[in-house]
Amino acid sequence: MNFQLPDIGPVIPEITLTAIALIVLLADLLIKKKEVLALFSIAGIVAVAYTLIGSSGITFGGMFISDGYSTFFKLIFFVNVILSVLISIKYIVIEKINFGEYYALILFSTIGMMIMASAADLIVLYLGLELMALSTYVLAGFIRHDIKSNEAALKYFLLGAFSSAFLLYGTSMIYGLTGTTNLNAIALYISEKGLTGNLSLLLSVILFTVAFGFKIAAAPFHMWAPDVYEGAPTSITAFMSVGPKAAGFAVLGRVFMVAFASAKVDWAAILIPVSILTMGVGNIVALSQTNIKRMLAYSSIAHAGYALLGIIAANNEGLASVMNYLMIYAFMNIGAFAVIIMLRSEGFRGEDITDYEGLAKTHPLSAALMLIFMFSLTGIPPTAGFIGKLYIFMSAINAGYTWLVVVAVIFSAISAYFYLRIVMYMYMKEPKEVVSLTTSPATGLALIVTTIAVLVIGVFPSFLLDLAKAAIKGF
Amino acid sequence: MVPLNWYILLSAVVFTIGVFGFLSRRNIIIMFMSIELMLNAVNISLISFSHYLQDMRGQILAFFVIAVAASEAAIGLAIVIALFRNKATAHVDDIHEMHG
Amino acid sequence: MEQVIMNQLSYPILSTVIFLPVFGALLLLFMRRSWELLTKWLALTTSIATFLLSIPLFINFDKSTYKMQFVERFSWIPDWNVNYYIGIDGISILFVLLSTLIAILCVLISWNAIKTKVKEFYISILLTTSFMIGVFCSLDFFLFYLFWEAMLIPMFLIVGVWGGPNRIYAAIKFFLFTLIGSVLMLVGIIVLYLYAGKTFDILELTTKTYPYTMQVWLFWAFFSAFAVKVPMFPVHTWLPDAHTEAPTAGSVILAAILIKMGAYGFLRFSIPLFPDAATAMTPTMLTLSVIAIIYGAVICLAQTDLKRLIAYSSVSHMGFVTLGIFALNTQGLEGGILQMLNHGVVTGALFLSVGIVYDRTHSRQIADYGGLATHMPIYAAFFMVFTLSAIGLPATNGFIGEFLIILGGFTANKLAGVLALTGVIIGAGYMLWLYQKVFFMEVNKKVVGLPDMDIRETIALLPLLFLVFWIGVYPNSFLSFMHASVQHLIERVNMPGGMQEANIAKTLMEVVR
Amino acid sequence: MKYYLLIPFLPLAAFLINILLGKEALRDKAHWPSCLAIIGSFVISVMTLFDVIHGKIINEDLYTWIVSGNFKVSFGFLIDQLTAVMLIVVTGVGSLIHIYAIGYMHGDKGYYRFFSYLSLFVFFMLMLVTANNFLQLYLGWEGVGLCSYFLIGFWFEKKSAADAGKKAFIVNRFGDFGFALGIFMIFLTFGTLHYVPVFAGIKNFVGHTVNFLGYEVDLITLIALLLFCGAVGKSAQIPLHVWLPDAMEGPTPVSALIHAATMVTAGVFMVARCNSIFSLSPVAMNVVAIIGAVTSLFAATIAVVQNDIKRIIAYSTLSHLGMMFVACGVGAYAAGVFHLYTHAFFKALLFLCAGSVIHAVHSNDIQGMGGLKKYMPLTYITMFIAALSAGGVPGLAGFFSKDEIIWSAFASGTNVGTFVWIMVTCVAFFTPFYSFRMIFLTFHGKFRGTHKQEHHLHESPNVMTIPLMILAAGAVAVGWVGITPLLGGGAHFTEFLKPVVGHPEFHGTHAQEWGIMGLSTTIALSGLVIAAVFYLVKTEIPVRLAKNFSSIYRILFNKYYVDELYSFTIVRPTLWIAKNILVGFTDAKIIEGIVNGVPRSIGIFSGILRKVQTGLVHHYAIIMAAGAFFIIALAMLLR
Amino acid sequence: MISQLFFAYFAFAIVLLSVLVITRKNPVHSVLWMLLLFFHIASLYLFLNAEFMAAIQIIVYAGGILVLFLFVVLLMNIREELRINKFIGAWPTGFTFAVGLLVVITMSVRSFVAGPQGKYTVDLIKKESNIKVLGKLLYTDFLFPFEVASLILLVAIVGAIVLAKKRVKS
Repeated sequence: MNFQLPDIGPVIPEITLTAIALIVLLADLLIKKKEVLALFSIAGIVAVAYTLIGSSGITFGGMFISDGYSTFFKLIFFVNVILSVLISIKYIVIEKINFGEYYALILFSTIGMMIMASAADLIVLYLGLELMALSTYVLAGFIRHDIKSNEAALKYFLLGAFSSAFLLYGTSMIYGLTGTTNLNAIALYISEKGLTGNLSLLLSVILFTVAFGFKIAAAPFHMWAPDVYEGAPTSITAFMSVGPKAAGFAVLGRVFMVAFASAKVDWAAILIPVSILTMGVGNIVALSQTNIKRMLAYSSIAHAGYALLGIIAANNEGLASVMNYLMIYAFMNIGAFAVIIMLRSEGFRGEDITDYEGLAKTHPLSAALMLIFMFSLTGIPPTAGFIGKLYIFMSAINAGYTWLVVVAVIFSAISAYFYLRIVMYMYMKEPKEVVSLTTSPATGLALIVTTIAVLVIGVFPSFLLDLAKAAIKGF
Repeated sequence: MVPLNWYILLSAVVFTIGVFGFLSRRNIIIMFMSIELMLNAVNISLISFSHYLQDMRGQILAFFVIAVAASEAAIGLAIVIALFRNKATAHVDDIHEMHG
Repeated sequence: MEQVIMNQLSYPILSTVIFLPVFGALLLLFMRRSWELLTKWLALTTSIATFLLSIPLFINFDKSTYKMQFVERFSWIPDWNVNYYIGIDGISILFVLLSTLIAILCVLISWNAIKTKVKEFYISILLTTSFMIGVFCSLDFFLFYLFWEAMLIPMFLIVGVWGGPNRIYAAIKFFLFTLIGSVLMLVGIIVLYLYAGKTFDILELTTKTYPYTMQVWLFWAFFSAFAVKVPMFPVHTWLPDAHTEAPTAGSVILAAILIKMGAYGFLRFSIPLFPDAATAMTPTMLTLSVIAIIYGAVICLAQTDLKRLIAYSSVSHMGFVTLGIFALNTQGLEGGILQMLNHGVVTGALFLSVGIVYDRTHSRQIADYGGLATHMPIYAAFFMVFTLSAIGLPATNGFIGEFLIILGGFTANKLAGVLALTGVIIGAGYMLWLYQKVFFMEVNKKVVGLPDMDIRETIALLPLLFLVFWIGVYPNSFLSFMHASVQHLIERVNMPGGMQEANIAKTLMEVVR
Repeated sequence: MKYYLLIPFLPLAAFLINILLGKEALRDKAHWPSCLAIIGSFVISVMTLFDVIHGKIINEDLYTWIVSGNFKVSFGFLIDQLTAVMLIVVTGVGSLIHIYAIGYMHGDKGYYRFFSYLSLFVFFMLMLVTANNFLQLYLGWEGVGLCSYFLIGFWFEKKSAADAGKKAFIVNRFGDFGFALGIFMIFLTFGTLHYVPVFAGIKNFVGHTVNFLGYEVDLITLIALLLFCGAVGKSAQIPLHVWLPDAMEGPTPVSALIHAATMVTAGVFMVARCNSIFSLSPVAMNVVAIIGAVTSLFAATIAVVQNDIKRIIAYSTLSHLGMMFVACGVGAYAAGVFHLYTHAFFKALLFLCAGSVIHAVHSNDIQGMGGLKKYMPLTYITMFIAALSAGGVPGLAGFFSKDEIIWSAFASGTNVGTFVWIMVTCVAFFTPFYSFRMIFLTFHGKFRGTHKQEHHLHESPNVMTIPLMILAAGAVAVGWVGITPLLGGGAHFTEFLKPVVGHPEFHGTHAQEWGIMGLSTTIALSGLVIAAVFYLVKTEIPVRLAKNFSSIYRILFNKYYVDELYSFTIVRPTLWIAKNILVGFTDAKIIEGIVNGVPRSIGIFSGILRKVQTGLVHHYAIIMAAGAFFIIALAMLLR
Repeated sequence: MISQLFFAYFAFAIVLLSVLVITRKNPVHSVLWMLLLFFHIASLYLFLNAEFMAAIQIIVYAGGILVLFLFVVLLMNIREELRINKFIGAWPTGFTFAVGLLVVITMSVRSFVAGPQGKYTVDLIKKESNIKVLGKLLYTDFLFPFEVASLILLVAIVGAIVLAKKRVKS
């Protein structure tokens, strides 16, 4: 019997990262100072990022593809994981969850995301998704002694499992229809058998929408997000608000654009109401939030809504805009969380937005940074947020969805209110009690990176756009 | 020879029973079981497909599903236990610290 | 032949003027809270330097051509074909100068008024200045929108942080109002960009023709942004709040420059981009303008708050501006542009003046004043001059502007002219009423023994006084800047088709080259 | 050599000097710049007058003021016969009043302010008369209005003064409303605002009609009437006369200069200047004549019962201005200007005398005076002369001008002409009546004021009395330049102005002219006599009359309630609308309602929507399932 | 014919058992019913000649997962469980939508057309046993997912330990 090892070139990043994760897992037993693990993980990530170069190719019988698209998303995941780890280091000490598994799980989850981004086969996709999801469930519930954290984990887990059941059902449908799980093969079969418009195909598309919609927190599958974001450890909230969302978009983009390419019209039609609903719910409910993590949860829902426009555009430009958007979102959102995390100190949650009263007076610098992130999230130039939105809107309008964009901009104008509210609390109110910030070099570094990124991308977005364009080429 | 559609129908029914269980049972364990039901429904369809299409992927996927189901069960139950330590209830609707 | 005249000077003058304030703001960032005086002086020097640097524009400007001058152009975001593309023509130059001037006055007038977060305040002022100048210079839609929106941030802070009791409401109202307007414009811009083959180049866009329905849609999209800024009649209510609550400098910037951007937008974009739509919309626009004129004027009669009254008078005066602009004839347009300048000078001056007494009494209630002329004669004299200019007395700048505007309006539509004139009558009514209540009659105890203006305040007002008469007696030195550009604009409106081929050919030539 | 430029710019210089240095440096010497300036302008005016007499008409542009497209207007000067006359009046009478003011305003804390305003006024007035285009005319027009605003409200601590000033300005704005429209129409018609081309071109537009606000109207009539609106406002004719009596709040020299001699006559000047426009529109002419006549009689009747010495004179001014318009209305512009010219002297004199009286008594109420002639003989005599002149007693200045007006009214031969002739003839009775009522109540009988007042009654200082005497001489003599041929005069004045204003053709015989003259003279004298009887001999009659005809008396005393009428029909409604409709309703309710309502409702909606987030996993799951269900159902329906 | 009867029985049994599973008040009963259910499903797999799947269905599910469930079930207070209402208040809504889903799914699968025939015919699988084929595939074509699955299990272990171990005072 013939048995030759498949070309593992494209998978090297994943393998390396797995190795690192395992090392972290083991080293945890020996090393007392968990910061070391954090730094090691970061170094590892950087190394992995290095191995990404030239790792392009298809392997494992077309199940795993490493192309520009996946690479770009992997970059997003790396940015996400590095920044999250940076802001975690001090925080998890305060939360008394300073265990090595924390970092290991973050890395595993990242591996899951990477696999999702590279999945060219529904089986791999499913497994990657589960890998990511399971690790994230655990991370969400990592503060075992905190009921909120438990609750977050439970809700996330239950609904996550529920949604992945839908994903599986959809997968089985597709499998039944096409006799394969390979995305390209599916596409090929659908187009040559003219299955487009077949109701059961549509059904499976919708079931995928449900599953992916859950991951990217698109209404009406977003319900988990606010609770989980609020309950999970803040660092993990930051991590979740970017990573799984990006991964979700990665698979959404790949599956819909590749496998269901011929059904573009249908799934675009399905996604339009979803995106409107998402923007609406996200922005409107955010208005009446008093817990900032919760507010950012809704805001991230809203942002998923904007990003969906890029998918709806259903062309490479659209995808590029989505990728670009998610990268920017990673920076600005985690930046915001970095500030939030600084307010958390022994015996002070610092999650209520009234805790920000007069921050500009007590801590002008952090206030200024928060201001930048808030305006960036609103999408006011010259911040990165504007570039992201602009690109999305451009591609959507180019694809002929002007009216949809009008809806989007109206919502983003509404969104300005709750972002401004934070600024307003920081700058236009007098401090109630003196809030002490728990700063650390790592958090500082994270803040510097994010701020610079937000401003530089805001003014000189070219390199990012080039990157996205290049990444999407030959998709 | 049993037509394939019967299997599909069966899986659909079981799936929705699972859905119903998940949507309406308070007891957390039973919700887990409902999820397992849904997964089994999927497995049924997968395996029937793989039989009728004379292709192994279905079974392989089902195999992975079972693996994942196991892990999910483990994680889920671990979460439940962690929760139990803070709030001794088996009823999900008692758990709504966070809302709004 | 070239579309524009590149910058002939040895240095990139416009960029310098735009970014010098930013540079100053950056320096301010490194000031300690304790170094207040240094902070102030740094801010002042920066603004003065900016002004001085903008003088060469005035001198070296070639009035004989409508073309953009002092143009600088670099590729910026090649992926979107965005360029860093700035230049000024006869329409924008005056506002650049006005902005640089006003900046100085704002710094001066805030010298003692601002006591908290001093550093942040001057940073905001400087940033606002540079963004405003940027708006007037941008020849690239992306750049334009960048400045246009960015300016909201410092302005929002100025109103919200250093404003009056109801400042937060005012600030947020201002921000959201403007934002909603401008995001719709953003959509319009993108549509334009895509339709015109992915270019943000304003000049190039203004040489193309667009299908009529598209023109109308886009006209309204842009209208939503500009009308809010102007502000035109139904969307004016942010203005009284913002003006009233903002600190003096804030009100001055708002009144003098920020709300000019709306009118400027009409001139620079709405009309040349969508000439057919603009022509078709003229009746609507004239109606709105006239409503604004009369509504704003009459509503002033019922005000009890100094700043609020002046704010509403701005609504009325900007009504004149839009009236002139949409008269779409030379007198109207030039009058409109000049009136924008005048309103900047006069309303700016009025807010400065109000600020001067506000610093002394900390009251904006008209009822708290009276007989000021007895105690502050010099101040009274200054205020009188600005009042007269505001009511359009000949030999002051206000007259020239209003006269030309109404002449243009009258030419375009007699009724509009007549109604606008009634605005002038009422204008005299409320301004003199205000003046009487504040300066005449027996002295109110609250103002007994107030010191008259000091040197700093006098210096802050003098240039504006000077301008009032300069423009009033020899307006040509300003009108002459506009002639070419306005003529060009009118040609564009009247025969879009005609210019088309020529320009398309031109662009083709450039492509080939 | 543009020496004539000095005429307006000397006073301007004086103004600047005073306003800049007056407060600190000059203080009580603040009158020097102003007086020197105006006297200088007077001298130069005389020179220019001679130039003009020698046929040197000046019309040149100083510099281009405004250029905008085809609209082009310059700062320029036109000095022809009409202007020359006005220059003499303004600077001549002006100088005297300046000198008088030195005494009158002595010790006022706003001394320098007063003189700077005065100079500024003179400047604008001169700009007005020397303008060679409508816009510059408008400049002067508004400028003098402004100065009158300043000067009326000179004692601004007094609410009444401040109000009066504001009223004057705003009422004038109403007139200028029309005036400006007229200017626009002229520009639309001629494409220029310069006199010469306009007056030259106007005859090409006879019979042209234009659509104005939906009405087809005769172009020239429209222009003429619009311009006349301005005149009505400036010269305080019905219905815009209300500001002038209140304007008496200002210092008396101001009343003399602005509200008698010069500014208020600007309207007449403008109509005369635009005679070539008016003459081509019979309608407009009639309107002018009738409004003039009505105002004239209307004011005269009011004057009869007033007790404020200055108000009496103010109403008489109205009345005389009315007469001037009558003259213009019947085409006798020269007569109008002639009356303007004589009126300047005797009316200024009347005011100054009144001023001198007030200076002594510190009160305006003639009921509180009497028997002053033994305290202030000079004032008495001069005022008497002035009254005679105003009353049209033969031989004095007023007589000739008034007679010419009455005659030209009669001789115009039209119905309107006859109508206005009757009116004016009635006025001829009232004028001497109220003038002498005032004289007698003030100077004759015994003093009715308090002892404190009586204690320091005194003749005014020379600086005040000398101008009085000079003016008195004027009031007697200035008329002699215009004696009609009938009385062996050369009517030099009319002849002089002919090149500018032309001459109406009269339909009337010498006999008629004699008759008319006789009639008006007798009427005038009778008025004088009756006044004498009422207020010297049988002083109880007026009281009884007032009692018997109390209603009429009250109407007259309250000036026909015009002020009240305006206040109820215009002022209050506007304010009410402003307060209750615009602020209270449109802004607060409708617009703000939407502006705040939408966000608020979104907020409420948000509050509702967040209730959906119950925190129960089941509900979340149900919503997910529902979402899936609905999407599938939707997709199936769309199939 | 026979096979169809068999199928009919199993289908009926499976549906019935699933309903029982989710409707029992007592979790223990549910678990036991589920055990039975799994046996049925397993035997259904046998019909679809997936012996290996049938086997692991029994081993993993019945032997592993269910036991796990039982352990947890024993943590909770059954008596209280029996006392209180087993459904949430909104169960009718849930029911409606579950049924709705069933309806729309069945309606849409009516247009189902089976995919292409693969090469793993029954007798081919018969020739070398099902498990062998499966194994081959898992270690060749599906090596990657297989590895990923291993990671998942690892994460499960780690996670379970992290979450469930006694609290450490850090």
